Amino acid sequence: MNDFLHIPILQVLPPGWDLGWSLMLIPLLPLAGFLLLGLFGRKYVKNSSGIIGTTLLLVSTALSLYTAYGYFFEFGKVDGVYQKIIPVQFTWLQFSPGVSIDMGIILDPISVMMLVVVSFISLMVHIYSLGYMKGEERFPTYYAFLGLFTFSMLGLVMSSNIFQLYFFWELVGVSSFLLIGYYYDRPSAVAACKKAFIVTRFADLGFLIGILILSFYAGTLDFNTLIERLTSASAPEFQSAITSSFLGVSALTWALVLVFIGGAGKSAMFPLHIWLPDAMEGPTPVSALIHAATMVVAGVFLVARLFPVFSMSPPALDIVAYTGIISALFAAVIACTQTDIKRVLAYSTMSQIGFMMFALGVSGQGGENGLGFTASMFHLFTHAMFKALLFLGAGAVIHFIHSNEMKEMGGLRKYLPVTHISFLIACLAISGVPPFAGFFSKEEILLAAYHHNAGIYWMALVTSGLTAFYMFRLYFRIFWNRSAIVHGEHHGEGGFAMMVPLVLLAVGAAAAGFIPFGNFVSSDGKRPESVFHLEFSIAPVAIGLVGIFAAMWLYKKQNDRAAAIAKSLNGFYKAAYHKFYVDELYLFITKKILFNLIGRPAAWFDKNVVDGLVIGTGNTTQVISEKIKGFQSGKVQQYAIYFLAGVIGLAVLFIYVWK
Amino acid sequence: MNLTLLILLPLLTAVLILLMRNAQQVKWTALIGSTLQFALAFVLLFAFRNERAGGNEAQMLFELQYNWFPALHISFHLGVDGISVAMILLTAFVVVAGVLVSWNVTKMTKEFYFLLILLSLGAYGFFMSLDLFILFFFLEIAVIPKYLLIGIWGSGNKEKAANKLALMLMGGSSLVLVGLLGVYFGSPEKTFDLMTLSQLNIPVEVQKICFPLLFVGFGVFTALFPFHTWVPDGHSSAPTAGSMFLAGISMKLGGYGCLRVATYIMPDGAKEYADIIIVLSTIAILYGAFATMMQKDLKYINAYSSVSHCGFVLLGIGMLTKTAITGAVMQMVSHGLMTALFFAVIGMIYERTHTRQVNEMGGLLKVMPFITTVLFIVGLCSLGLPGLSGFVAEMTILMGSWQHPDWFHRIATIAACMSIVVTAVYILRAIGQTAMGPIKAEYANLADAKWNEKLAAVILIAGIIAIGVAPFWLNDLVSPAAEIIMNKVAGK
Amino acid sequence: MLNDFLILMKSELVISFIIFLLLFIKVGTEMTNDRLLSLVQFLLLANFIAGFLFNEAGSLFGGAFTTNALMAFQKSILSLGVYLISLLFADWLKKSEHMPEFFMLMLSALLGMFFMISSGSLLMFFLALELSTIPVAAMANFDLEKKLSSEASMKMILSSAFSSGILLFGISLIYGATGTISFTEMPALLDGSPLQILAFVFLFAAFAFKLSIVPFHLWTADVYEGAPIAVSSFLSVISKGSIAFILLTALYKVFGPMHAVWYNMVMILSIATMVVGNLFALRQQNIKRFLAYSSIAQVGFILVGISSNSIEGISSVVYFVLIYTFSNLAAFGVAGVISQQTGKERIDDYKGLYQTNPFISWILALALFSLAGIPPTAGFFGKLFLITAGASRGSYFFITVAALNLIVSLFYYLRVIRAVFMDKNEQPIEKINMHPSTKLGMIICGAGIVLVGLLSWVYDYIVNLSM
Amino acid sequence: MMEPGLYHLLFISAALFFIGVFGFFTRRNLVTMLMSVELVLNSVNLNFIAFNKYLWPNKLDGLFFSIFVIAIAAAEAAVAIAIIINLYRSHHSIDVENTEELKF
Repeated sequence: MNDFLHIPILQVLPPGWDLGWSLMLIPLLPLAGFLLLGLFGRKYVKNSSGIIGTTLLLVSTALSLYTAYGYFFEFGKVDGVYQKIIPVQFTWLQFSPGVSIDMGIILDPISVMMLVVVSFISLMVHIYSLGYMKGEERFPTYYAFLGLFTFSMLGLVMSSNIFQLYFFWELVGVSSFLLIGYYYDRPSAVAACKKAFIVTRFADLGFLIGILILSFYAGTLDFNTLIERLTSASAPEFQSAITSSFLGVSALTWALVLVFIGGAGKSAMFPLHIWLPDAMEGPTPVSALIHAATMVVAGVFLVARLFPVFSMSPPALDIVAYTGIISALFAAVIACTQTDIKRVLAYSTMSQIGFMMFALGVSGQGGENGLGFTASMFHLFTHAMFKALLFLGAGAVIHFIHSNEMKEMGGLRKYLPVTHISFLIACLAISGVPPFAGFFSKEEILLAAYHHNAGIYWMALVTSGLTAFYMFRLYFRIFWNRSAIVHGEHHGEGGFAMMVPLVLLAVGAAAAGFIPFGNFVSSDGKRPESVFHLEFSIAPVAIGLVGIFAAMWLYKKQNDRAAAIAKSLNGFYKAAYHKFYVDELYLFITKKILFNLIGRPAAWFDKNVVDGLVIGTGNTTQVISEKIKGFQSGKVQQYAIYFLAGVIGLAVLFIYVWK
Repeated sequence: MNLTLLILLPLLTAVLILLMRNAQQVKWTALIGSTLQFALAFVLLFAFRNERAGGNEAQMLFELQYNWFPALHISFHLGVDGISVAMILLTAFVVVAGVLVSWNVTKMTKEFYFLLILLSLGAYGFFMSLDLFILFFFLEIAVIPKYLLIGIWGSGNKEKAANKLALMLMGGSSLVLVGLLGVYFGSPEKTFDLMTLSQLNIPVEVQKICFPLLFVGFGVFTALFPFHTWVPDGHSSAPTAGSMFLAGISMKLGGYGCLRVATYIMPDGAKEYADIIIVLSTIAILYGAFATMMQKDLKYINAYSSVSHCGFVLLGIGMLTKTAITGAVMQMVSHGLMTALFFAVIGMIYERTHTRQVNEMGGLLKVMPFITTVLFIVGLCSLGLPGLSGFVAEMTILMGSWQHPDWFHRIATIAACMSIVVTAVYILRAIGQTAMGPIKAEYANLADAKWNEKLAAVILIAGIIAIGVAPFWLNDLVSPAAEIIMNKVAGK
Repeated sequence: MLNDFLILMKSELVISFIIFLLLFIKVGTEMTNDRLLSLVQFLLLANFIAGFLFNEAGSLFGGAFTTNALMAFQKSILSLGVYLISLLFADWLKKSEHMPEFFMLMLSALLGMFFMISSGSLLMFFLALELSTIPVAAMANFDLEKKLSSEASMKMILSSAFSSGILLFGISLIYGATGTISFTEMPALLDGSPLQILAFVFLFAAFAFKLSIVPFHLWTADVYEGAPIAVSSFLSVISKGSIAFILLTALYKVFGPMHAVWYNMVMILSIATMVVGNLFALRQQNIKRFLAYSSIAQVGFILVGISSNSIEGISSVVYFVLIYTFSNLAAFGVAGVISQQTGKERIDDYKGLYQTNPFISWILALALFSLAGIPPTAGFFGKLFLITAGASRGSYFFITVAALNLIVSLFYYLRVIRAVFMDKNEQPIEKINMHPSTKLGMIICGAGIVLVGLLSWVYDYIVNLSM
Repeated sequence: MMEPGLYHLLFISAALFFIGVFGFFTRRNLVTMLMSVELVLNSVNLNFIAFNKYLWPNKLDGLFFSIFVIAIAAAEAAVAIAIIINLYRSHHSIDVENTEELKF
């Protein structure tokens, strides 16, 4: 009999680092916040609910930082290699011998890194929201949902079992659904949250089937065992997974591609990205947390988590790489045309995640080849900082202007100094201008691409140029361009609560690049020898600066150059402005095909054919009984005739026929 | 513990209800009675766990048996294994909730509660009986109360629906009857006793005739495609508690029968027809889901989605692996709780808005936060959100189905997976149009749930979450029993 | 000799005693209907109880009259039925000024049935049959001034005269073929030669006529509808029951050697009867006619049980007749009370009955559920055991048809239930005040319907008797 | 001259039987129909006697049976006539065609 209350704490940690319960507290505290505020928030602690949520998260952030310190500097490394440690694990649901969902916590470089990122960004957003969401009617609900999200995200990154990851994967999806739909009385928000959920759900279908295939061949759901079995060429599981194939593609590749589809859905990779821009309907801090820093990189994390297995299947890796680069370029182009500042940021997010993806795609396993992996994780880390910063900054602007539209804005630098500076830092960081964080991570990515695949490298280069361009287009349109029109009284930059995160994140965005990331996170846990070539980074920086100056030339002052250029490449511009009509395509498929060609006929068939048969039987019986009533004519003589007929009939039947 | 208590208690309650003077007394009697059932079910659960923990490995626990009609080898034989215990728990949950939500039934209150309790009596007896005759007896006891519940307290085109339901279910049970008699006379030893029959091996040609009879017969109860058409009409015109019992309990009678009677005593027949079952159930899953997408009436939505979800039950049974069968039972419990809750919520909304058309509602979240929150929870459960029961059950079934390496089963499984997406589509559509969006003026000042409704919802949600968060207790309960059935099928 | 005579024929003697008593009362005294009715009810009750005392097996008149425990039990079922009729239709009986005659006729018919049940030779059987038929024909005409009543009785007497002609022709052929009319000698002499089959068909047709098996059933509905409800109920329960019993003896004991022939015959006729009965019942509006067809369908089920040439066959048929007595009499009783008080006999008139008369509504519901074979009523067990017995011959087709007919029958029984419980009605039947004995009768029926099934010893008792 | 054998008698009785049946089917007058039934019964009597005389001369069952049949026939006729008279009271006719209200 399994017992819920007894959770085995595996004693793999050195004395003094017996982290079992404290590790479990990291996700459980936000969950507690969710339950507390969700059940009682509305009635009892309406106004203090923000404080409660934030404090709880503060504790778990502290715990995760403590854990990170412990892992990276004290016990994580055993003779030069970072170990995969599973301090906590218990069987949650046993399917069949060996195959079971185990709820556990895994400590390895990426999970610990994600632990820090998630809890830190989430904390920032919590604090920020204290100011930003003040006076909202559903304030407690908001913090409850934030807690739920943080819980599921932390659980996701610490998962030790692929099904456990799927478990939290879905929870993350639903909490994102709830937060996008936070302003539930706006039809646009409702549409957006449904869209986000259904699209990711559709992608998760791939993930699920992928899991089924992996579990079938590996005979386990536990990450370590699974990776072990599917990476050692000698293992029988690996052999069967490689040899058995469908449509000429090996089962392993199928599984990985399907899993990747799931990841692509969450990470808004082309062509499953359509939900991300709409997701901006949610409150801006939420966009910062979920749709910029943490949840959307879950796909990257998933690939990284299974990376050793991916590295056994080059085709799968190529798909990852090309999906990544295409999304990056595609999104960057669209971003240049959007006028809703949050949508611009959304597309830039998509583009940056594209960078991370193809970085993984071009990476190899271990040593020098592992550069892409490290780079991708590094970029994930830095991107979390500056993209969160950008969104929070945008939030401050929106808070000030009460609009998302660029044309409402301009010349805000004197009204919002802090926001202005931090926003500028973030822009520089994302454009890869040294010495800001983005520079270092992007360099590594480009380097990895350069070594692996020239085509991808050049596309990436163009993309980074575009990145610089649209970011500074955004920057100048908001803070320069024209003198601000500020109608009526305005409440400065929002309170202290909103400033603190901006500053902290600005520091992060500026300085995070100097972390020797490779020492900590690498594909095989070993420390790779440093791979930093200054001469290589000239081209990227140059193209970045070109982008920046182009933006300045077009947007620093009010002028019609931009409009003129837009007109000159009219068709392409319109297409880009309409996001290349992908949404319309999806709409066509769902509405026309799914509903009209499948749903409606099914309903009709059920109503008329299947049910019709049932009704028909009843009616036929009635009709027959009506038809045969003449049999009972009321004439006693006819009765007698039937009588005799019966007698004779029986006699004949049994004497002559039925011997 | 003595299993007859679970039959005597409802009986006593029913009699007391008939003796009561006024509606108030009736309600409280019913509530107390059903609460006692609830308690009793938990007593049973813990007694069962203790026995097992104490190393009692007997297949059936708490057996009791006395000859009822010795001339026909009919004995009143009760006993429970993990599956039965799970189903009994489910029944207890649904009964209490059903009694609570129908608190403000004013028309013929006494008769209403009498019939409800009678229904629960039938369900308990069915899940405990180890003799095919009394199994059939209890199965049919549960039919007529439904007819009356729908016909008297129902809404819409109730007479037609009630008739259709009663006749189709009776049709099902008459097939069951023929199948039972076939088994009785076909088996080497004339007996209705389930345990004995499971020991004897029934000749294959008999199984080939009787298995389909029994399976289809029970299948009608659990909405086996294409015998599911009573489901939408019946559910939509039944009173709230009626729908809850119908979908929550009586559809499970069928699934239980398919598993315990058809599959268990006739494994060869099961193997013979497994592929057909899989095809039908896969059709039901997808087809039900797509049909749901088109519905506008909340009750129809839930009814068709029940067709789809019960398809999972039959799929799990048809897959004939231990995991899948465990999943099927879990799905029965999960779907029972979930759909009962769903109907309860629909009832609450209907009482306030007086419409069930989703496109006539909107923004109810503003005025009735509790009810809509429950609606969210049940919706998410129905689309298989982790942490709620639906996820556990469906994943178990899928994992079990995937254990077959051949393409036929693979395709069926993938098709079943797809339904999860479609489910998301229609559930979100329903929730979005009902709870979210701008609120209509006429709904602007509706009241939220009352104590009884809250209590009912909380009870059912507790069940759902208990399974969703800690599925292993249910798994430990069910999978040994499922293993026994599978061993029989595997011929061990 | 005299002792045997007194013991073995005691029930017949009791009945004849009551008949003569009534005769004397009629001619001699001026007793009011009320007291007379209660007296008769008492006597019938006494007769019913006496049916269980000092039963011995034996035979008289050189085997022409035989009796044993089973036959005694069958007789007591019939006397129970008569007793219930005397209770249920008290109001109607009180009103009619010819009540003693009515009882005399009914009892002489009953006497005929007793003799028929224990008849040991075709001669005795024939006499008893006529004795049980002719008075009923007279009873059918008891509403002297009603046109329908006399039409009904005319149809009955003529058809039964015709059928007895057929019967006699069959008997004569049997006699010709075997040279005996005694049940004990006959089986040895039967070899299934065409002549015997022909004779058997003629004989069987007469049974079928009385039992209203399709296609010999056509008189049934008309007579039930035309005759007073008390008579219809007597016809549908008592006389059907008695014929079912004697048919058991005839088929199993006398024509046992020809089982191969009559099994198929019974199977065909049973299917035809169930189907036709159900199909006709679907349409009916008049409750009496409705019950007539439903009872035809029930006979179809009885045939299912009879078709199995076995102990289960006997016991299940006897058991079913017992249950059927309770159920059908309850239904007829309710119909009788209502038509007696309001003159309403259409099913549509029953709409909203539950609002005004919950008690008789529940009784009616119980009766109909029992007829439809819904648990926990006894009818469920009765039907199930019949079908079980029939299934022992292993004809899936036969059993499936029977089972499917259960659904159709459920459909039209539910029509009445729906009318009573669900349908709205502006002026439902007003509150009905019943004669206490009627109420008593209904309670007895209800109790019987519920208990006879659940108390399994009843069935065991019957099984032991039929061994 | 030959004396008539069993088969002659059986032929006659069969003829009587069918004449009776035919009459019962075709005549419209109730009393006539009753008479046709009597014909049937008489054919039966003839059968009994014939069988008794030719096949089982040492058993008297046939003879007695025919006597009883005659008696019963009388009783039956009596009741039937009474019913017909009563019918005449209400219908003012004894034509079978007028008594077809009960049907379907």
